[in-house]
Amino acid sequence: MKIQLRDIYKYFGPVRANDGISLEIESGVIHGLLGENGAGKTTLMKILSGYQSADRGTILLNGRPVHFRSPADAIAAGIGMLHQDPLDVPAFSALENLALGSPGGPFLNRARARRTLETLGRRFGFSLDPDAPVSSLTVGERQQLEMVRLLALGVRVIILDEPTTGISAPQKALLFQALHQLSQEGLAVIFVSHKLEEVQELCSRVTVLRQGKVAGELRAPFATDEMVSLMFGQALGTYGRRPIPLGEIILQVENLTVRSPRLELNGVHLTVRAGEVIGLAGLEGSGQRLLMLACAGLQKPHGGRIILGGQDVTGRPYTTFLRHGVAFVPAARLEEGLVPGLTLREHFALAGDTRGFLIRWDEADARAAQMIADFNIVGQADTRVEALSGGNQQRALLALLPERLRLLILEHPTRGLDIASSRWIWHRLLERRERGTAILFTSTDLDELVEYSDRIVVFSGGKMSAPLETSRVTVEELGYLIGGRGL
Amino acid sequence: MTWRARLTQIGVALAPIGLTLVMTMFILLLAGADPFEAYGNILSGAFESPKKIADIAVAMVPLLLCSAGMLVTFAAGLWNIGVEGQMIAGALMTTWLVESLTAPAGVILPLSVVAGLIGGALWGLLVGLIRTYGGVNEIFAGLGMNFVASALTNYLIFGPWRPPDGATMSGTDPFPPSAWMPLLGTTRASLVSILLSVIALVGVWLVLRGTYWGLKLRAIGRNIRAAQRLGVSTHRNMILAFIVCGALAGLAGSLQTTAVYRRLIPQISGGYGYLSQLVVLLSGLRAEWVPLVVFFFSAVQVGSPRLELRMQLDSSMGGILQAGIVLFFLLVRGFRERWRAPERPKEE
Amino acid sequence: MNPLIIETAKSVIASSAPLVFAGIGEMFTERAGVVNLSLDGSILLSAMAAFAIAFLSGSLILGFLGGMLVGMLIALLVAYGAIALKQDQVAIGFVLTLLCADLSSFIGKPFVRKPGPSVPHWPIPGLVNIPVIGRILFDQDVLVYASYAVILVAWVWLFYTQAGLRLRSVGERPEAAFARGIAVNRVRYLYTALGGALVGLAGGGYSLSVKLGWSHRHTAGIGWIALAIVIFGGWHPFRVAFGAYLFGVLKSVGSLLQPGFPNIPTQVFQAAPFALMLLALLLVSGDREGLARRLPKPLRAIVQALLAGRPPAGLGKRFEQG
Amino acid sequence: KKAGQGEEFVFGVILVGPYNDHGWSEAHYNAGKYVEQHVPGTRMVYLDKLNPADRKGTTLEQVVDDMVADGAKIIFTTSDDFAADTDVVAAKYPDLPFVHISGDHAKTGKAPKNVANYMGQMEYGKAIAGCAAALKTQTKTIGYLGPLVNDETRRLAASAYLGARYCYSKYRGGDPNELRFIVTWIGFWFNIPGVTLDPTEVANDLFNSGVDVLLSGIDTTEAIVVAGQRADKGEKVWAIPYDYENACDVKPEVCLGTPYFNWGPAYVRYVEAVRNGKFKQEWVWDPPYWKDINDHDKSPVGFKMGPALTDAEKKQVEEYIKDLGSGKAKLFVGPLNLQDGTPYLKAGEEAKPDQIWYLPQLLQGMEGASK
Ligand SMILES: Nc1ncnc2c1ncn2[C@@H]1O[C@H](COP(=O)(O)OP(=O)(O)OP(=O)(O)O)[C@@H](O)[C@H]1O
Ligand SMILES: Nc1ncnc2c1ncn2[C@@H]1O[C@H](COP(=O)(O)OP(=O)(O)OP(=O)(O)O)[C@@H](O)[C@H]1O
Ligand SMILES: [Mg+2]
Ligand SMILES: [Mg+2]
Repeated sequence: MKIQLRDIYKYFGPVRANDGISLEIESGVIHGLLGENGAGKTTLMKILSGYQSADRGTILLNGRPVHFRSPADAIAAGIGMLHQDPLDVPAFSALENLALGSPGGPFLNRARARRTLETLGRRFGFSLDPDAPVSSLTVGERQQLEMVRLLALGVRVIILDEPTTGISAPQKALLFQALHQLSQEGLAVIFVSHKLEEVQELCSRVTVLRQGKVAGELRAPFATDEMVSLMFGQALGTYGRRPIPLGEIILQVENLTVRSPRLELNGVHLTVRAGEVIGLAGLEGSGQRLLMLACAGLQKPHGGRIILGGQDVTGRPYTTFLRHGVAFVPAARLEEGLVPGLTLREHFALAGDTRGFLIRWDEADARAAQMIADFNIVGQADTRVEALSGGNQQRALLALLPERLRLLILEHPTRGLDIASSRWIWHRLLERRERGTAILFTSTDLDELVEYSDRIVVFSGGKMSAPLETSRVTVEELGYLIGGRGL
Repeated sequence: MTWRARLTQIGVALAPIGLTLVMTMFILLLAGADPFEAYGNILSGAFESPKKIADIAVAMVPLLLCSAGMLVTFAAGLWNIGVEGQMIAGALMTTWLVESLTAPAGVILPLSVVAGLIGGALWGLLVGLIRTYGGVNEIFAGLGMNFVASALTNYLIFGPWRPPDGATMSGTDPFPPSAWMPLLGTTRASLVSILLSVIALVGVWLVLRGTYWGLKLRAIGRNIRAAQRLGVSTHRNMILAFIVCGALAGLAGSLQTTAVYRRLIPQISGGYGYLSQLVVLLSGLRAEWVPLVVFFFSAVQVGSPRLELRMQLDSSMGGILQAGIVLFFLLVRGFRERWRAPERPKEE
Repeated sequence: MNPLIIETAKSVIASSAPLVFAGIGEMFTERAGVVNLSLDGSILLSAMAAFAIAFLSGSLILGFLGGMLVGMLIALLVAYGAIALKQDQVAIGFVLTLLCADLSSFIGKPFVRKPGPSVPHWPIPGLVNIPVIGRILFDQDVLVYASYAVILVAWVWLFYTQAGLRLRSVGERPEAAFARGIAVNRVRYLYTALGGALVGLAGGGYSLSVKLGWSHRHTAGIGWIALAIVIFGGWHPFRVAFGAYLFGVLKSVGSLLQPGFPNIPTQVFQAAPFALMLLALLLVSGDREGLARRLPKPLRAIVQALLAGRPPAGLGKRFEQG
Repeated sequence: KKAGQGEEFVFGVILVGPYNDHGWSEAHYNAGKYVEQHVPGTRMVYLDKLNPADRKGTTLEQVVDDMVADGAKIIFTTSDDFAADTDVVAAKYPDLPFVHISGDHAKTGKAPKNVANYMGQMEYGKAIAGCAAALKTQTKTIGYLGPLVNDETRRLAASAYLGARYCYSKYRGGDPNELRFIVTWIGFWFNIPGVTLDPTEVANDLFNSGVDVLLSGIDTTEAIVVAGQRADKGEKVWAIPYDYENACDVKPEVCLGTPYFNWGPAYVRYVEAVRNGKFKQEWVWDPPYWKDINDHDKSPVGFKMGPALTDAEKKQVEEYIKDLGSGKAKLFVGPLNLQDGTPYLKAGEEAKPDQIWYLPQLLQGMEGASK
């Protein structure tokens, strides 16, 4: 099957997400789609998969124009998409997810769904619990489930939108192997990413998007420099990391027990010093989030103690932790971090000193102006935060943090950001570190962990490793630990 | 272009009224009544004399107070249907004060206002606690507490506060004159009540516009988790919103006892709590529009018993007018947004 | 067995039938992600309409159909306002609650306290002779049997059919449902209408079977209880039905206990059912784990299963396709 | 007003419930109609449902203002609930006569001079109803669907109980102590959802408790509706509605009769008194016109026999009525104890009017709350 996209336009208000994109994709090929944040990759793929309609432009399948009004239309035409955040129903079991939307009689046929899951799962080496609720699966497993579902529906083109964020190294290997297998079976695979190595490893062709336009097309083997310059239009600067002496103890976790409905973290000990950066590695759902929430006062521990700057704050609420100079930056920006409907100015007013009765708008304005300049936020003081792009939202989130912090807890601080943005963000974070802020962060990107952490703690299934000195550990070793070996 | 835009604007503003009239006209014809005679009766019932206009002011007071309170809870994204109960609680607290304290008017009246505020605030606090710490949706928490409040009133009227010559549903014995809010001339309106309600509304408007607390409430209303991350004490502020709303509603209840009925009656809240939800909806959650809407609602309320007296029509027509206009307002607003939705720019 | 218990159980089952309809109807609506808050008004207006039509036409069937139509139209108005016009569905529902209540008073005036047709009693031959159970369950009228059927069908529909699976997905994650070819908003209209029809049936049930006839504010308050038991019932048909019966029991207990306790003020009994419903909601919504931890082990699982339940994740959320 | 057509005399009637409640309020509404028919040139203005649940914020004062504006020359306030308000409004309109039904402020001196109180001696109507119930009951259990608890409702419930005891022993030869008499109060004169118990529900619960004859003490028709519904299912149950003469029409098959008020003659008296300038303050507790308690032009209270009584039973009831009229049968006569056992009347002692009017508790032997 041959797919041609011709002159696709899609505007969101003033934003030109897709600005006349033309693209050709062939069967049996793994086609990379590369681009920085906001380049328009997801939009284009949503159009191809029928989830959104283009303002203008045509899609040709084997030379014939098609018009998709819904994803179901696209699937019927053989095109299926795996969204970055898998589009499944968390409350359903794996089987129900598989059965939902698949053809069949009036009654729910669980037996058939089970057979499908077993056959296709075996073919690709996936092992999924058919009866577990999807909400208890990892992101990687949910991707596998979605893939099985699409394949069972007989798609010939499969689109994967940033499939490697949030999955483990072994899962990634499994995924890549499956993708190779599919392309060998003659399917077209479109792989959306901004990770160069992955594209290099997997794809035989790549299209680079920039600001809604095609910046260029490359064939394997790809030269890294070339890809980077197509993506960003310029070479990237680097921000060095100066070693600094560690200060006094900021955070002391003693024999901590935290429970969530699905996981229990037991007997955790951890000491964090001023200026120290600690990376929390591990598959999502291995306990890092629980530890972070506990350290931020967002989750009441079931046992043990949390000592901040010498003071026992176990079981105190988040606001107390805030007062002690602890801040938590969640990964879900619009869900947990920012308030849709409020402007940047209002955010800065809220995040500043809210003592007193009347809002000091001049203060908020000044701060907003300064921070917008400082953090290169593309937006104005009276822009509502939901109108900002993901990267700018992340910048805003960081800009909103109090000036002086003792402990900054970050969940996936650069998830979904392009390299330039990530570097810049880390640059700002490390500045804080030099002023004595300790940093605790999670990431699924091992390179990021190794690059920025002083020490790394690895989590696996609720177990936690002793802190490892980063200087003495390699990415490979970490990969093993994360996979649960040696813990 | 501009005059045309203005014309549509006026059209959109008038459409709900027109549609409501069409609907009620239809219903009135169905009931075999002359619609224009009916509207005429409502109008004359509401405006024919200065006394009637004063009655409108009487009805406006609780509506203004409750609506002001609801603006606060709505800002925090809370649907405080418990306003009725909070009014009742204010009335109960005031009655308790009057029953247990003998003092000159200069002492007892200011205290009665405070008692109303406190009573309502406490009831609001209860709803807030059930909502935040009990996890029960505030609609049901409020509704449940409304039932509890009216049962409590009945108990008190038939129990401890029963008049010496036997309890009736007409309430306690009248308060001593020292606990009567002074009235304007021979009307039933009280200047103190009117002033208090105006102050409350203006105060709420200021708080929501220009204070940190108002901003916090709006943040909570739009994204509670993010507000929390930004350092807003969500539970505490939500409870506070309930308390403030409750206090204003309680004041309304208190004034119903001291300025209108001059005693405690069952159902002292008289449905004003529910009606004020409509007021706030029709004003689009904007304090500026509340007085106009309240005036309209109160006029309908004062005018519609006429329908019964003169035309033997059920005066629930008043309620139909009030709710109808809000319904059509919401629908027309939806239509306007739907048709005004800009076409996606094809090219620039 | 004590005849008082049997008779009371029988009454409770009969008088709860409309509440079962309304609760399950609203459960369907909410399972699709829409909240129809207008129940209190819808039940009143449909009760009035059902009675008026049955009274005028002499046909019970026409009466019920009329009531269901009214309930359906109101529900569709909520759905239209929420889906097509993008207004706050809680607001529209609330306004309709008040509007329909007043409409029922105004239009229903000529029908107040008129004796009219009623659903005939129809014991099921054979089954009615089963000891105890037969008397309680099968010595009833067709409407009550229909309520059993609605409970069962709702359960099978939700958990054992493709259509039920689609319905649940629309309420849980409309984006995912849409991606799988389900016309999310059409499903929402459909089940809001179905739910509304059941609510209308509840109204008819009151005026033509349980609280015969029509009077001013005949069923006021019931709609709120129906909304509460959907939450209490954790959006599960069996538990919703259980909630309806529980409320019936609470009401009976309130009046049965009164003569036995001459020293407790009667107002206590009058408010009890509503206050207890609030308490029940507190139980299911509050800190369930904390509660379970404090209970003896054998009770824990039972209580947790009884109290479990989570609103559909997409409840009240708007869905727009791109 | 209409100056050319001679004097039109307008009178106002304020009702607590719906004018068509087939109960208390409808009886008053009909009295107004009776005046319009029997006193030429009169016109009624009325407002119904004046209660806080139905009319948000409407006060009696506002209604009276409106009625005065319409030219009303006398106002009937027809609920116990209007007692205090009537006093207040009457003080505001000292020249306007008011008749407050069922109250006693004219007697106690609380009311201004322009307020009269009127009430019929429904005690007898209730006693006759109790008698009919006792003649019919198979389960020996009589239920009483009570409104709210006050002096009036207590004495009416007690009257029904006494009538039942009398007839049970006299005509059925039974020991009156084996009669059960259960009173459940709903909390108001009629159903207010969420505030009162639902009378439909209470009626069912009473029947479930073994009651087979249910007396209504409330303003509306639930007792007979529920009884009819249960009778349709084949149960042997009966009801006695209240207040309104034609209440049996709801379900004649189960109706043992209706004690009812006939306010028309009293209304006519007051209207004419005002016209003749002879209105004066008084407290009237009007006995039935014993020669024919169902004489619409003379008797303030009556008892209409229901189709469900057999001819033999009707005869017995008629005899009881005759005995009550002649004084052969006495209602409140000792020995009687109050519910908690306190002696109320010594053996053979007859209650004084005030003792009956202000009956402090239910009587011993009655089941149900006294307050
Ligand atoms: N529904 C929408 N409403 C408004 N703007 C949108 C919407 N969807 C995307 N955009 C904007 O369109 C642009 C392209 O977005 P898109 O999601 O396609 O980028 P992307 O290349 O996938 O970026 P990333 O790597 O961050 O996922 C961005 O500026 C984004 O903010
Ligand atoms: N991420 C989260 N997930 C679940 N619950 C949370 C989360 N964050 C906070 N909470 C809970 O939400 C509630 C509100 O927290 P917040 O600190 O804002 O409240 P507060 O107004 O300070 O009141 P409190 O006195 O309960 O602390 C608390 O019970 C807190 O434990
Ligand atoms: Mg993307
Ligand atoms: Mg706190």
